[in-house]
Amino acid sequence: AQKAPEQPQPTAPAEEEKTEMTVGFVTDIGGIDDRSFNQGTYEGIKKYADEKGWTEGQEYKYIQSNEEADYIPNLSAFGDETYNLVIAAGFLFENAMKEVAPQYPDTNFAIIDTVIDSPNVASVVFAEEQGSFLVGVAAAKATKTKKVGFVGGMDFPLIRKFHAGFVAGVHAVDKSIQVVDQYAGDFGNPGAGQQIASTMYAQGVDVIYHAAGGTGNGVINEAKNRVENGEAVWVIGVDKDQYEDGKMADGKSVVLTSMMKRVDVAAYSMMEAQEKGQFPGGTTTTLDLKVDGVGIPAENPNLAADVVTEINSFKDKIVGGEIVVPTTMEELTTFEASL
Amino acid sequence: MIKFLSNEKNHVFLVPLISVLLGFLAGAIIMMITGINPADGYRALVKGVLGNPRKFGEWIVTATPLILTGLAIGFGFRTGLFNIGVEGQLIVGSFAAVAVGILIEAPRIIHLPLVLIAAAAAGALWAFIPGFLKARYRVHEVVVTIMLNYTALHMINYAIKALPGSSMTRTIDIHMSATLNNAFLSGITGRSRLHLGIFIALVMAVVFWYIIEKTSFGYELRAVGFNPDASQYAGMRVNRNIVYSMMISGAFAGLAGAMISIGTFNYARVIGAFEGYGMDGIAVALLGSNSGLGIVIAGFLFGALKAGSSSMALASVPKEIAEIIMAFIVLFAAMNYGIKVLLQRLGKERK
Amino acid sequence: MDFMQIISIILPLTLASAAPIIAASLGGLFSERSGVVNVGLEGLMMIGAFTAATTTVLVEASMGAMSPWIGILTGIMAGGLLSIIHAYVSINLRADQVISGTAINLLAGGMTIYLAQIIFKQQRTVAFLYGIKKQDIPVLSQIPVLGKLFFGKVHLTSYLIILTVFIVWYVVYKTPFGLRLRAVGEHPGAADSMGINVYRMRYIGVILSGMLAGLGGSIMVLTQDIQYTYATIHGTGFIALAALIFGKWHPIGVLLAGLFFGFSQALGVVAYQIPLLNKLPQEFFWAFPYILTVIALVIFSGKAVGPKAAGQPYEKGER
Amino acid sequence: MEYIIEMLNIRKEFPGIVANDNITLRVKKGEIHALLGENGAGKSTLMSVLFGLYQPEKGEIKVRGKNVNISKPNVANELGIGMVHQHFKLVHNFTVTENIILGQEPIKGGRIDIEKATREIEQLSKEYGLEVDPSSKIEDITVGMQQRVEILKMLYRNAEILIFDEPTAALTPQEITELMHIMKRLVEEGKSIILITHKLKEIKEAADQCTIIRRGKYIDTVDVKTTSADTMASMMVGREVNFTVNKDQADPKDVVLKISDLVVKDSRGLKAVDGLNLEIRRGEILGIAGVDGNGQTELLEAISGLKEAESGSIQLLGKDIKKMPIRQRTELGIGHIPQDRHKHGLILDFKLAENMVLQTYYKAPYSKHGILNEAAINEKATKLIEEFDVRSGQGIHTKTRAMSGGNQQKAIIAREVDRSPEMLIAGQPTRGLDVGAIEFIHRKLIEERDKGRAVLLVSLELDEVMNVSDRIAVIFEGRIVGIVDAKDATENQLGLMMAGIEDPGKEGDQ
Ligand SMILES: Nc1ncnc2c1ncn2[C@@H]1O[C@H](COP(=O)(O)OP(=O)(O)OP(=O)(O)O)[C@@H](O)[C@H]1O
Ligand SMILES: Nc1ncnc2c1ncn2[C@@H]1O[C@H](COP(=O)(O)OP(=O)(O)OP(=O)(O)O)[C@@H](O)[C@H]1O
Ligand SMILES: [Mg+2]
Ligand SMILES: [Mg+2]
Repeated sequence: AQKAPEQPQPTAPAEEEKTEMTVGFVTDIGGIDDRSFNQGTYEGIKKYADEKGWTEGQEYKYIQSNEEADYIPNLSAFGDETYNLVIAAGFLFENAMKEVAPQYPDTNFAIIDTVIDSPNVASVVFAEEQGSFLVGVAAAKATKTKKVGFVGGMDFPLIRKFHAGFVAGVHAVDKSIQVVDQYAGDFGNPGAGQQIASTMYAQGVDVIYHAAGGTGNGVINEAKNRVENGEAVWVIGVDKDQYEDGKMADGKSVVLTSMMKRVDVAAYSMMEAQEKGQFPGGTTTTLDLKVDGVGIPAENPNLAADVVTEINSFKDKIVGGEIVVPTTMEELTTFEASL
Repeated sequence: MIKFLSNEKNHVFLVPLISVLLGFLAGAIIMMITGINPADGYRALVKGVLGNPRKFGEWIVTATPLILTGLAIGFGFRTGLFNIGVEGQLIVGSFAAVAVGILIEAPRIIHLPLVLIAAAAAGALWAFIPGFLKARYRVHEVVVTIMLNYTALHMINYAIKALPGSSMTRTIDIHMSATLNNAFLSGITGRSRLHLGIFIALVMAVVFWYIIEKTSFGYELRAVGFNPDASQYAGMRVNRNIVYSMMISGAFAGLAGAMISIGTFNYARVIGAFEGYGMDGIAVALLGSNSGLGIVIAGFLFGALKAGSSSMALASVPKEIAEIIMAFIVLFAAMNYGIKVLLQRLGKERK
Repeated sequence: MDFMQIISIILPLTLASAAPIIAASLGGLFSERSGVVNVGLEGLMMIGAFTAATTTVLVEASMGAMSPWIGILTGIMAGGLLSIIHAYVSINLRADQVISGTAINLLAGGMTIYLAQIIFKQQRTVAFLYGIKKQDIPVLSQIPVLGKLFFGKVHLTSYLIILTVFIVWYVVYKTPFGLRLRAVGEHPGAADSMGINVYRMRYIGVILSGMLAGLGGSIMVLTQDIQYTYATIHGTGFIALAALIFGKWHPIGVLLAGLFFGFSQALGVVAYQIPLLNKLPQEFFWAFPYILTVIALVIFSGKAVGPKAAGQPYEKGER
Repeated sequence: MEYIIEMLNIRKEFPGIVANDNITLRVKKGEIHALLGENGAGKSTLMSVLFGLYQPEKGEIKVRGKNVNISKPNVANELGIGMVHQHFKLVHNFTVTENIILGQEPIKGGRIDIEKATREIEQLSKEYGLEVDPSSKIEDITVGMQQRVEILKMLYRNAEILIFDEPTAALTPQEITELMHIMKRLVEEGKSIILITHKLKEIKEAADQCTIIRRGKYIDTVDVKTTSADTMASMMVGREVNFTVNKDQADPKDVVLKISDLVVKDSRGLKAVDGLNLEIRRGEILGIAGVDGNGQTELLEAISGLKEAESGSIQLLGKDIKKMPIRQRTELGIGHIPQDRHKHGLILDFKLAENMVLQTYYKAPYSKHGILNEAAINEKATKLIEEFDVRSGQGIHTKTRAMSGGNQQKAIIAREVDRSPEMLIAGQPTRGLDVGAIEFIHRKLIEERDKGRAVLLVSLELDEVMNVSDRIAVIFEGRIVGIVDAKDATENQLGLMMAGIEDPGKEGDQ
C-alpha cells in the first residue's frame, strides 16, 4: 500500500520525476500473482523498475481487471493519463487493444501473446511449441509406462500450441509413446484438474504436462498424492518454474521440469526499448528458443544430466532450423508423418 | 431533523440511503485498519466514475447489464420465485443476440429490434425449463437453475465455436446493423463504449413496474407468487403463471446478455467461468427492494463500485475493497428492520 | 479401459468431489432446519478454505503432517465465526435471509483475497506442503475386492464426512436437540410456547451451518488444490445448496444427492477417456453432470418441501 | 376467597392500538372463568400477556398471591400455566408424541426415549379420557384430536392453570360436549381454567364466572348462574343482540345445482365422497350437517373446482361442470366462501382493495385491455367495506394479514355475495367469529336466499345449520344419509343421523 508522505513536500521535484517515463500494466482477471503471464510480466516490469530505482504508483502502476468487459476502460485509464508505455498480457486483450490503441497515439502499447497491427503497438509472441517440444522430450525420457498425458485449460489455439509441441517432442524421442489429452474447459477448476489427472494416472500415464493455470493445481495435487503413496509419477509445470509448487513434505518435488515462458523478458525489453527511444511499434517480436524466450529452467533437480544433454541437443536442432515444431494439431499430423 | 428521520413516511428512501452510507463507512474502516487513507480511496472511486466524460460513460456501460439482471431477479422475487439462473439465461441471451447479429443481414431498424427480441426470447426459453419443471413436476427452481447455469455455460461455448467464422475463443463481429453502439453517445462521453443499451434498461425498468403494478397479468403473477392456493381458488392458472413469471424473468436476463454481447463487445466470447452478473443482480434487486426504480438506482450504485474499483486500484487501494463495500451495503440493506427501529427510537427518545 | 477399471477410477473420484458438497450441504441442513435459509454456503466455504489453507501454510514448519488437520479445525472455526453475521442479521434483525446470505458470499469473496494480500502479499495463499493425502483406510481396505475399491487410496476426510452424515442424522432425528431444532424450523411459535428459545436454536443452526460449510471448504482446498485462490470453491456452495434441496433436507438424502453429483462429475471426466465416447464434443462432458442432475430431479424428486418456517424471521406472538 | 390468578390493571399497546386498556381479571382456584368479548376486544392479547408471549406496558400479575414477572412462556410453564392457543401451535409433520414432549423430552442414553414418552401419554390420555393416537402425525388427524393433543401438552407439563383460547371454534358438537366434560373433570381435579369463547351457550353450560371486555376495556365480571345469556351478550356488544335468526318461510323454485353419484377422493386417495346425490333449489338454504371428516371438504372442493371429482356429475343450471376450470364455474355463477380463509380465501400479503377483486380483477371495470383500473378497484372496495362493515387499520390499503379474523371473513363474504352468484357455497362461514359478526353473516345468507339464490351451507355447528337452513342434509362417510326439513329437525335426531343411523325415527326412541 502507498503511504502518504509524512510532511507535505514541495511538489515540484516529484512532478519532474514523473515526466521521465511512466509504465502502466493491465492484468487480466488472474492478477499479478497468478504464477503465469500476469505475474511474469509484472516481475519483468519490477526488475526494470528496481534497477532504475522507481517506486510503484509513481513511475509504474498496474490495474487488475475484474472481467473481460474491464479491459478497454483499464487500458484507456492509462491512456487518459498519457502514460508512455502500457503493457497488457494475454491474447484476450486483442480486441480491447485494437480498440484503444488508435485512440491514444501518444502512448505506446505492448501486447503479449497476440499480434496487433497498429503503429503504436508492439506485439510480443512466444514460441510455446518449441518449449513444449523440449518438455515433451523430458516426458518421453521419464516415462516408464510409455504413456504420458496433456491437460489443457480451455481449448484455445494458444493452448493447442503447447499441446502440439509437446506431442511432437514426445514422439520425436519415441513414436510408440501414447499421449492422452484432455481439456478441463476452465483455467480455474482445480477439482477438475485433479479428476482428470487421477483418471490419467490410473490408466498408467506417469507424466502429465499441464497448460491449465489454476486447474493445473489439481494436477499437481494429484501427483503429490500418488508419489506420497509410493507411485512414480511426474508433472511438468508451465509458464514459470513450478518446482516449488510441487514440493512435498520430504523436500522433493513432483515437478519434473517446467516449460518457462519468459514474459518477464518481454516486459523488460519493451521498457528498455521505450526508454532508449527504440520502441518497436507496429512490429512483432517472437521470443523463441533462440533468444531463450521459452525453455526449461536452468536448474532441474529431477532431470538426469543425460536427459538435459539430450534436451539441449534438440534445442540446438530447433534453433538451427533442423526441426520445425508444429503449432497446430494439423501441423502435428504432418510432423508425425515425417518422423 | 430528528423528526424527519423518525417519520416513517421517509423510511422508504432513508433506510436504503443509510445502508449505503454505512456500507461506505465500513469500507472506510477496513481501509484505515489496513493503512490506507479512505479519503484517497473514495476520491479515486469518484474520479473513477466521474473523473472525465469517458469514465462516466463506462460507468453507465457497467451499470446497464446490472440493472437488467436486477430486474430479472426482482421479477422472480415479486412473483414468488428465486431465479438463481439469471447467469445462465444471460449467457444464452447474449449468444442469441450475436447469432442473429451475425447470421442475418437487415437494415438497422429491423435488425437491432430483431436481435434484442432474440436475446429476450432465448433467455425466456432457457427460463422456461425450470418454470415448466416447477409447474409440472414441482421440482425446486433453485436446483434446476443452478444446474442450467453450468449447462448454458458449456453449451453456449460450443455453439459460439459452431457459428460461421468463429475462432476457438470468439465469434466474428456482428453486422454493424445489429449493434447497440452509438457514435453520438460514445462521442459525448469521450469515446467511451456508452451504447443505446441504457435506454433499453431504463425502458425495461418501466415495463417491469408497469407489468407488476398496473396490469391484471401482473396482479395474477403476484397473487400466484404469494398464495398459489388462493390463486387457484380465484380461477387463475397457477402452473401457467409460474412458467410465465419465470420466462419474463428470463427475458430480462436475456436482454442483459445482449447488453454485454452487442453493446460492450459486438461479438460473443468463449468463457471458462461465470462472470457473476447474475449474482450481482441478486444484490441489485435486493438493495432496490425489488421495485423498478429501486433496482435502477441500485444498479447505478453497484455499477459505480465496479467501474470505479479499477481507479481505486490505480490509487493503490486493493480492488477487493469495492466488493467488500458492496457486501456491507447489502448487509446493511438486509438490516433495514434494525435501522427502522433505530430511527423510530430516535423519535421516541426525543419525546 | 474395462468396466472394473472404470469403476475403480470413478469411485474414489466420486468420493473426493462429493465430500465437500456433502459437508456444506449438511451445514445448510442445520441452518434451514432451524428456519434460516442459507444461500451464503459458497462464501462460508470460501472463508473455511482460505483459513484452512492459510493455517496449514503457517504451521507447517512446526506441526508437519498434523498441519492440514489443524487447518481443518481453523477452517471450521472461521466458517462458524462468519456465519454469526448471518445469524445476527437474519435472526435478531429479522433481515431477509436471502439478502444476508448474498452479502456473506460477496463479503467472503472480497475478504479472502484481501486478507491473502495482507498476509502473503499476493492474491492467493502460499502453496502448502502438507495437504490431505489419499491413503488406505486401515482394516477396511483389507476386505477382498471391495476393500480396494471402496477404501483403497482415498481421502480419510471423505469417510469422516460420510460418518458425519450419520451423526447428523442421529442428532437431528433422535435427540431432543434435533427435535427442538426441527420444531423451530417448522413452527417457531409452537416451539416458543413450549419454552424453547427460538433465537438460540436458530443461532446454533446457523453457526453449525457455518462450521460445516467451513469444513467443506477446508477439505476442498486441502484435497483438491495446492493453495487457496479465488477459484478454489468455484460454485461448490451453490451445488451444495442444490444437493440440500435435491436431498429433501434429509441427511441421507443429502448424502445420496452429493454422491450422485460427485459421481456424474467423475463420470463426465472418465467418459472422455473412453474411446468412441470422446468423439462427442468436450462441452458435452463438461455439461454432463448438470444435465444428469436435472433429469434425476425430474425422475426422483417430485415435491420438495422444505422446513415450513425457513426464510421467515421469527417474532414473538406472531400469528 | 383465594385467587389463583390476578391480572391487575393490565395495559398492552400495539402500534396504533391499545389492545388491553386497564383490564383486571381475577380467577379463583378450581373455577372455570370465561372471558367474553367481540373479535378484537383483546382477549387473546390478555392471555398472551399471562402466558409470557407479550410484556404489558402497565399492570401487575399475581399467581397464587405472589407478584410474578412472566417474561417468557418458560416462566409461565414453571408457574403451572398452560395455554391452548386459538390457532393451534402444533408442528404439522411431527407425531402426537413429539408435539407433546417437545421441550421436555425424556432422555435415555442421549436419545429421546420415545417408548417412555408414549407410555406416559397413553396413561395421561386414559386418565382424562383424551383419546389420541400417539404415533400419528398431526397433519393426519382431525381438528378435534389436535385439540386433545394441545390439552395433553398442558397436562404433560403438570399445568394447574389452563387457558383455552376459543377451543370450540373448530370442533363438532360431539367434540364440544366431550370438551365440556373434560374441562369439568379437570376442574374437579383441582385445576383452574380460563375459557375464551364466543358461544354463550358454552359459557352458560360450563363456566362459573365470566369477565367481559369490550374494545380493550374491562366491563364487568359476573356470576354465570345468575346472569342471563342475553345480558352477557349485550354487555359484550354494548347493545341488544338478537339470537334467533328471523327469516320468512323459504320459497324454493327450480333446481340450480344437481349432484348425482359423485365420488371424490381425499388427499390420501381414499373415497371421501362416495356416491353422493343432492339437489339445491333457487330460494333455499340447504345446510349440510355432519361430523368433521365425512366428506364435507371434498364435496365443497368438487363443486367449486378446487379438486377434481372421480366420477358422477355436478350440474349447474343444467350444465355439467364436473370438469370445468374454476374460472368458468365462477362465471357461470358459483360464489364460494371457502372453509380455510387463509389458505384459499385471501392473499394475505395483498391490500384489502386487491383482495376485494380477487375473482373479478380481470373484468371491466377493474381491468381494461389487461390494465388495472385502480380507481375502480378502490371505489368498489370502499363501497364493500362500508356496506359490510369491514374494519381495519388503514381501510382499503390495509394488508389483509394485519386484519382480524372476523373482518377477514367479512371481506370474503362481501366479495362473494357482491357478485350475485346463482349458487353460493359457504364453508363454515362463521367459524371463530363473535355473535355480532355471526348475526350479520347469517342475515346476509338469508338475504341472498330471498333474492332467489341457492345457498349451500356447510357447518360443523349444529345450531347454525338448524337456525339458518331451510333443509338439512346429513352427511356420513361421503353419502347423504337423509334430508330433513329444518323446522322439524331436532338436535337428537340429527345427531343420530350424523352417526350414520339412517332412519332415526325408529331407533331414536329406543
Ligand atoms: N401483534 C399484534 N400487532 C399489532 N396489533 C395487534 C397484535 N395483536 C393484536 N393486535 C390488535 O389488538 C387487538 C386485540 O386483539 P386480540 O387478538 O387480543 O383480540 P381477541 O379479543 O382475541 O379477538 P378474537 O375474538 O377475534 O380472537 C386487535 O384489534 C388487534 O388489531
Ligand atoms: N403482525 C401483525 N401486525 C398487525 N396486527 C396483527 C399482527 N399479528 C396479529 N395481528 C392482529 O392480532 C389480532 C388477533 O389475532 P388472532 O391470532 O387472535 O386471530 P383473530 O383475529 O382472532 O382471528 P381468528 O379468530 O379468525 O383466527 C388480529 O386482529 C390482528 O389484527
Ligand atoms: Mg383471539
Ligand atoms: Mg378469533
